[in-house]
Amino acid sequence: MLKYILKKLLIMLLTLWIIVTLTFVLMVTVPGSPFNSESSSNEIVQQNLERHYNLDKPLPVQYLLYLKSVVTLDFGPSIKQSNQSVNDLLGRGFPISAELGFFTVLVAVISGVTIGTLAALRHNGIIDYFAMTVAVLGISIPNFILATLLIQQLAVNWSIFPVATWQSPKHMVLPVLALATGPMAIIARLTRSTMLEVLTQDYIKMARAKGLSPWKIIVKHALRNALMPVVTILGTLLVGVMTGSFVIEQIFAIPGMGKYFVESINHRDYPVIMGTTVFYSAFLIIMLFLVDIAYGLLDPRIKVNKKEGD
Amino acid sequence: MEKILEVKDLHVNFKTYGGTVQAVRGVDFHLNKGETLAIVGESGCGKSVTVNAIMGLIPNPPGKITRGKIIFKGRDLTRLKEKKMRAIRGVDISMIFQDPMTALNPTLTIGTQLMEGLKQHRNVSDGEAKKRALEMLELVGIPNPEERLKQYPHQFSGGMSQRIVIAIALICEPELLIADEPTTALDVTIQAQILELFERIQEATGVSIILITHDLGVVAKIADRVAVMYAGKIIEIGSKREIFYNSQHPYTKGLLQSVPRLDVKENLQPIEGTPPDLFSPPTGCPFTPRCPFAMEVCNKVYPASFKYSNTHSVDCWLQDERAQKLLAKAVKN
Amino acid sequence: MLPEKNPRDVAIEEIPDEWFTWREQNKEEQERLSRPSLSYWNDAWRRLRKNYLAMTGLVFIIILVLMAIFGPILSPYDANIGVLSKQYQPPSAEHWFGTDSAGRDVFTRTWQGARISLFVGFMAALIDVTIGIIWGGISGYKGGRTDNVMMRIIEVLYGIPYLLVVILLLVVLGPSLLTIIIALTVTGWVGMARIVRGQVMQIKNYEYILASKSFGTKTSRIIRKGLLPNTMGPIIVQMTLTVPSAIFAEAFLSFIGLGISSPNASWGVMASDSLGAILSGNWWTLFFPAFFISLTMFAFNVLGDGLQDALDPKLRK
Amino acid sequence: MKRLLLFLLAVLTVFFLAACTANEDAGSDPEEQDQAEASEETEDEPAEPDSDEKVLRLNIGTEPTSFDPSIGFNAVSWDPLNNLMEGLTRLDHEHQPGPGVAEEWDISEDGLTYTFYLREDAKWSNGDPVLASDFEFAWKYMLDPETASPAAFLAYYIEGAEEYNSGEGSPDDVQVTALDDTTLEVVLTQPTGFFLDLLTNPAFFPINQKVAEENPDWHAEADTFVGNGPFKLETWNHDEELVFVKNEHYWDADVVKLDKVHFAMVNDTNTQYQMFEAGELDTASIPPEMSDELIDGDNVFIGPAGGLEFFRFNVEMEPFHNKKIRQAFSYAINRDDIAQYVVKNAVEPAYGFINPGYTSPTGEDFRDVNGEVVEFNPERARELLEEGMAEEGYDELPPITLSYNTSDLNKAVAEALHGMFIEHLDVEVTLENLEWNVFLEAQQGLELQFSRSSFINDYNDPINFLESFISDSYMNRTGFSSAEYDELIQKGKTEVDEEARWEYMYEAEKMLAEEMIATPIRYYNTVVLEADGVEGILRHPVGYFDLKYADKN
Amino acid sequence: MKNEKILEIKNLKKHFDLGKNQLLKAVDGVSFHVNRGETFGLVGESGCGKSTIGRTIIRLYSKTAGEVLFKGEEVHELSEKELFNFRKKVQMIFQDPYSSLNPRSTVREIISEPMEVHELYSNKKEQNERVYELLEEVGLNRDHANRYPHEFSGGQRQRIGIARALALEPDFIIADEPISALDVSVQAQVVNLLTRLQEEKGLTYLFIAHDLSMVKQISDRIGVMYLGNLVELTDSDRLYENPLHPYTQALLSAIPIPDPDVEESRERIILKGELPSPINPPSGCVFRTRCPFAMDICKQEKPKWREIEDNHFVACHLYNEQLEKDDAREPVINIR
Repeated sequence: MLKYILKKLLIMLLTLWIIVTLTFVLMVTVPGSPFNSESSSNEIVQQNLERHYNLDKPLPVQYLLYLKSVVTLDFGPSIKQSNQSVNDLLGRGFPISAELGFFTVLVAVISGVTIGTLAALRHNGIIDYFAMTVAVLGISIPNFILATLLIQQLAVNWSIFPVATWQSPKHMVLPVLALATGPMAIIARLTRSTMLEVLTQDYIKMARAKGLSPWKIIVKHALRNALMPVVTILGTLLVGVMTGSFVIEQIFAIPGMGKYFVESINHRDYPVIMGTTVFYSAFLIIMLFLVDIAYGLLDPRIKVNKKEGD
Repeated sequence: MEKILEVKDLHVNFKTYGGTVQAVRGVDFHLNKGETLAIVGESGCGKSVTVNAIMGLIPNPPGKITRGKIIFKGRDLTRLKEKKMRAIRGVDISMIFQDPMTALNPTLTIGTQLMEGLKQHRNVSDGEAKKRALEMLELVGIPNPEERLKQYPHQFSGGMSQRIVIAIALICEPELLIADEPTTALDVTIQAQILELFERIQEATGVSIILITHDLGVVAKIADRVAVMYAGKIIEIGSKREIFYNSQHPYTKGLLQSVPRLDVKENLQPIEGTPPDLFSPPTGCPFTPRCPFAMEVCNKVYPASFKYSNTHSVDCWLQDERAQKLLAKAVKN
Repeated sequence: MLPEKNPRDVAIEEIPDEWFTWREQNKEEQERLSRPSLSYWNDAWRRLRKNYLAMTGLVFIIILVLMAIFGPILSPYDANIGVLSKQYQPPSAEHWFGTDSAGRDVFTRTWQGARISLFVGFMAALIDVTIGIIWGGISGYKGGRTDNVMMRIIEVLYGIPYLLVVILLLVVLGPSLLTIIIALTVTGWVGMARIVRGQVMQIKNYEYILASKSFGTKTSRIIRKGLLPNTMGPIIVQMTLTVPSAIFAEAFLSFIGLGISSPNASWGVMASDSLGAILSGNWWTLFFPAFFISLTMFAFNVLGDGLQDALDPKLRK
Repeated sequence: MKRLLLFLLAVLTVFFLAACTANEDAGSDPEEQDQAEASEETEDEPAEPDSDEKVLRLNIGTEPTSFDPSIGFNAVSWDPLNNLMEGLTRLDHEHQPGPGVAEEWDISEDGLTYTFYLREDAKWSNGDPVLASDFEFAWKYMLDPETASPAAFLAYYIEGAEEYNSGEGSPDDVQVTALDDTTLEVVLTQPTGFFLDLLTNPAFFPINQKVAEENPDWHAEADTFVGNGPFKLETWNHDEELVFVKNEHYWDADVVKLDKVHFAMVNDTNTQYQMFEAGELDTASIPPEMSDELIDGDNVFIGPAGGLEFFRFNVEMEPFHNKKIRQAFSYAINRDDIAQYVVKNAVEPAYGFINPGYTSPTGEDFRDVNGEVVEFNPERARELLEEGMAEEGYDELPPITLSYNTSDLNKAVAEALHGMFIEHLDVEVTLENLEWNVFLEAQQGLELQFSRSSFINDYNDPINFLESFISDSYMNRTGFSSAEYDELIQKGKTEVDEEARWEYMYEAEKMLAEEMIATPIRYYNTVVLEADGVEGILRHPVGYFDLKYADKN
Repeated sequence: MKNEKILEIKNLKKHFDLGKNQLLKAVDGVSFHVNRGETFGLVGESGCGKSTIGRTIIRLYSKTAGEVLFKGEEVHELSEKELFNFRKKVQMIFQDPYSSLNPRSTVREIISEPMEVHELYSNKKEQNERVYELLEEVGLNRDHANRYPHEFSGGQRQRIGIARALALEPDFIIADEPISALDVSVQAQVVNLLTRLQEEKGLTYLFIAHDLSMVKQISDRIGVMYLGNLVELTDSDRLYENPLHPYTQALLSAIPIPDPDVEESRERIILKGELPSPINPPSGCVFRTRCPFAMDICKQEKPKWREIEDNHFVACHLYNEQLEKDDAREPVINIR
């Protein structure tokens, strides 16, 4: 187990390093400078700025400095918002994005699993058709359209929820809903198909042969096994949710990390781009890793050192 | 002798992509208290479907019991509500499956799986349940039961798993145990262990057993009576000796002759051809195309059931007087 | 020996005596195959055809593709040129889908957009499949150390948040049809490679592959005849899911301003440009592109589901 | 099949529901509201007892870059800063520089020396008096090359400023001197008529020297921020919200009616409008698609914004090195259509470079005097193109790329132009959108052939714009270089006789149009939806919005 | 003729490296030979390595140690070309009739594949004729050629597999559990077919199976395997009449005989415990953990492969003459 974790950890670091380097390479190749402002023409000022942000150094040095900032987790000040450090931005934005992500995944998993299970239990029945219609619908509508629709209907026309911003639980409903619909649909479909498969397994038959109630069979025997594949996609799902939140955060004016990422790219705010990218990737990679471990813990059959594909 | 179970004219259909499969097409038999009835037949002949129907475990859809009665202790199981049926499953009738490795839920400890049936049906405390579970494990011959309770199925070998499955089936002391090919997935040396266990258990508990198998050796060893199934029907049923030494149906005879014996070296006489598929079962005797004694009538009308003795009956036109004459003539020539 | 009972309605006595004559044993009858002969693809197609939902999806896809090809030709208008004074006209006989903010014909533009969106989708899927099959095939077939190294690379790529890279790449390369496709496939093939590898690993141990090997078949023939045809099922299913997700991702990129360059527009660009229609009531400007994105997603997803069922070897009996 | 029908039904319902309801609401709102708005209400009736606080909820789109007056060089920072702080002068209701912290001032005869007399009761929000030395400190801080202030160039009119900022001079040589606590003397390099205007820019706001020396990051958070304006900063949830409260230490605090101002940071046009509709914001901008329905409503504020959208030709690149071809393109642009159908929101099409609103010494508007210097004339355009092509010997025009910085509106304008060039010139231009920073760098590097530009006036004088096209200007970006033009501008800056100076400027604009260095599209304006009861928000054509007199009932 | 050794295996070892320092000793030192024209049966329970031997002989796996001599030539040292020719002479029949036929190919394609690989026929027509001939030879008809494997029953598929194996007219066929997946009534069909073909074509079979009763019916000689080792080898009749190794004895006794009277009168040795893992096999004699007669020496020393009587080999310390002399043959009660 320990060896496995170490190995995974190594891969994680490698992935991270590649992302870090890739980001750096992309950044230096990207056209445009962070200091371009229509009015500043002064060479000295320009130079001062570049010196301040170490942009006057040769590229390898910049790269090393950048690696150092990654290792020390100190990305320095933002160029655009000069009195804010990247760490400040991350410290503010991440908890909000994480909150949004967490609720989204929570809603998506709970509703997705419920819908998927119901559909599987009423295979080819009305509930199944209805649930799967909802599911296909969920993955069919781009979330930026859904978000705007939700605001118009539920916030503007019916005044049930506030339009935007991130203040109270009530504010969270619409963005979470907009963001969770897609993942929910995916989970519902996945749960349904694995559930259908699990339900044909011998141990389910065995449980029925014991005279257990359907409820017990579903909850105790079927669900847990049916959820295994759901667990495996949780990592990827989270990645999807977090990146999907770029759009949702903009529409709902949520001050999360996604917003910083998109804005920093537009502004060529190097420290912020690198900071957000590295932090983002690190977070997601760690989540993938944790999902991996969780899966190993959940399924007693999987000794985590088991060779893949054997 | 007390009849514990009676199956009458059972029909089961399955709807599939290709059409409707008539998996069981009118099966009659009964089971006496304390005896072991073996149902033998080739794969796809409907023997598993029959016992699943008894357990009320036919998945619906696609399967459906279209006709017939299953009378267990005076009640027709086919008419019972699911809830009532649940009270019978695991308590009065238990079942053992072919592959012990898939019959156990991989994510639950065997302790949980052992005790849950008991907890469901009997009002017992956790301590009592555990005590009973330990007893059962000991009964089926699992060493270190205390430790084993906490382990997961993948930590057990096939033979051990099958013992656990047996323990689970017996924990509520059922009157009827249905064993669906319980040793097919096991090696012979392990099979021998399990068969011995069956004998011991029957002796200890007096449970009636329906044993499904295709291994005539196993039948010879532990069955009291034998039912031979072919294409969704029981074509011959009788006591073990009647079937092995005085079989009347050409299929049964063929089967016995095609099986190699360890103790004698002889030429095997296979049954030629392939069993019919049950999408469109023939109207006549399904064995007709493969039967060396087929007559025109066989292809046209399904044979009547002839009672050969009190315990022995057979579905074959050869039993008809007219066929007997024909046979006699053939022998003369 | 009296019959106990007669299961048939025919009484034994009624059966004519002449039926009691020997019947010739027939080899043909013994080896009779009652099923019709069908190849795997025939069989899958037959099963797919019975799945009305999937067939509807397929029909929609065909219609969409046909309309993408012929739609713009059907219309007298140019997709990119409009008459400003005729902006925001609701659907009418003249403009079937109305006109947009620049007075362009939404019908023409929708099908012009279909070309782009579908092209992005199909190209992304095609590239994914190509790289995926090669990478996954080699990794799975070779096994051992090669597989190990190739899988580690995949694992590393898998960890890279895909949209992050896509966005960075697009910013660097500048949005164009080509770069969008490159960006979408740069890590997109990983999923396909994994599937192919899994399939190949499984199938290469099947006895028919061993059989081929045992009589000296060359590796290339084994891969071509033995492995690939048998991995196609899941690959096709995966493809049907890649196409819509690429179209979706392109729409997403359009929203954050990284769509293809103006005045050309994909559905995604059209939809994100017209989001204000939800407020203003010029519903047709948003509805048509959004509807066709959704329809495409729907069609491919149900077709994918249907294919999954139809191509699943487990269901073959 | 059942599933499919359900699906289609659901999609259709959702869309139609949304679309229809949106339509109704949007269409009917303005009409319903107009009667309700009675301006008298505000004066007569005291504030209702249950709403004893007057809270205005505004949206500034994004997080201000910085509240350090020297650093926050953009509108998002200026708008809030203008209400948190005050410079020596402040724009009044007539958009003219009036007294701010300076109660009065003297200007020397030669127009070079300004002496400002600060009011005694000018206080910082922490109670400290605002001292002349705070201004000296602030300005020298801005000019310090280490500060790297993007606004520093604005102060180059001050003697010694440019040298210090370029790293060649010393702070002591900058001619800003606090003579005593309330007197500040500034010496300019040349007479600058608009210097008082210039001082209203937040870059010239004072900094509380005591606070700033103690904590260089005083401006970063609400609890350390010290201002001297009508409001003080109560909370600053970065990227989320700003809350201002009335500053009781402000010298003119009696005039300030609002108790609180909330600034949301919503960057999505649709969302902020939806928030306005839902009553979560008191003002909003109009999404372009809604313009036709909303623009005539009574709750819409429309005012000039002192700016121009135009397109630059790169005279160093084919085919725009040819004047006639440049002119042809300009003649092919239907500016009326762009204003009416593309940009909407009641913008004025631009037939000149200088927006209306500059009053000449003779009392006339600059625009009226100089008339329309460009026009839409498709026939003329075609002729000119043919002539130009003949001159260059083209059979076919070299490929032309029109570049713009990424934005929905810019894209819409570019698409409209694309259509017009096809229609009137039969030329298909390629459109290219670039990220702002990339765009700017490319434009400055003369890498773009035909590119969008905008100009927002920094101060109230036509020379501000015209100056852009002198040979070595950082703002030129066309490759255009003309000694004649340079001379005109030089005279337009230094001529002491105002009437003569204006003549030079008229001349310069005509020359720009004749040479067709750039072609104007439209003038900027400000269009804001205001909720019932919101009034008194001061929006200057050039400058930053002022909540000092704002009120909400 | 009968005693010509067509195949000779000497001390063959095949170990699989599972990584992480785990070695699966699937075959661990096995020696036997097969005479031309005979049927050699190889039996043992699942996981004993019998299939691995088959696959190693035909070089689907490369050997770890030992020799595989086919007609005197070391198979694992053949050049590419020689190997190609060798593969023409040795064919395999596989266990699972469902997975041993490519589901995407027609029966014709399946049977003709080896012919195409070895370019036996220049034109399609001849090749097709040969396919029909083979189909008829295994009791199917030519109409079946255009059908797909999934349309056939298990027994029919296995016959297609046999037809494929016959396509190259081999001398030697390795039948790897050809009947264990089939129904009882069908098993005999396939076995009879194999016997008939052997008689007609003079084939040599290596018949691998776990079902001793069937192996005994058709084999001339039988080798019994346990956990990667051959424990006993002799004529099939002698194996039943006089099994020497305790494992063989237990195995024979565990197989139920389809005759109630015989069954009732039989005495039975029931082995305790389960098969140990081949990854970490017991030291010494691999059977000692379940052997009712295990002795101290069994733990320490691997028993030698010895010919106890003519043509009767066994690997067991019970038959160690050295020990017999030392009077150490006293069985120790197995505690497990």
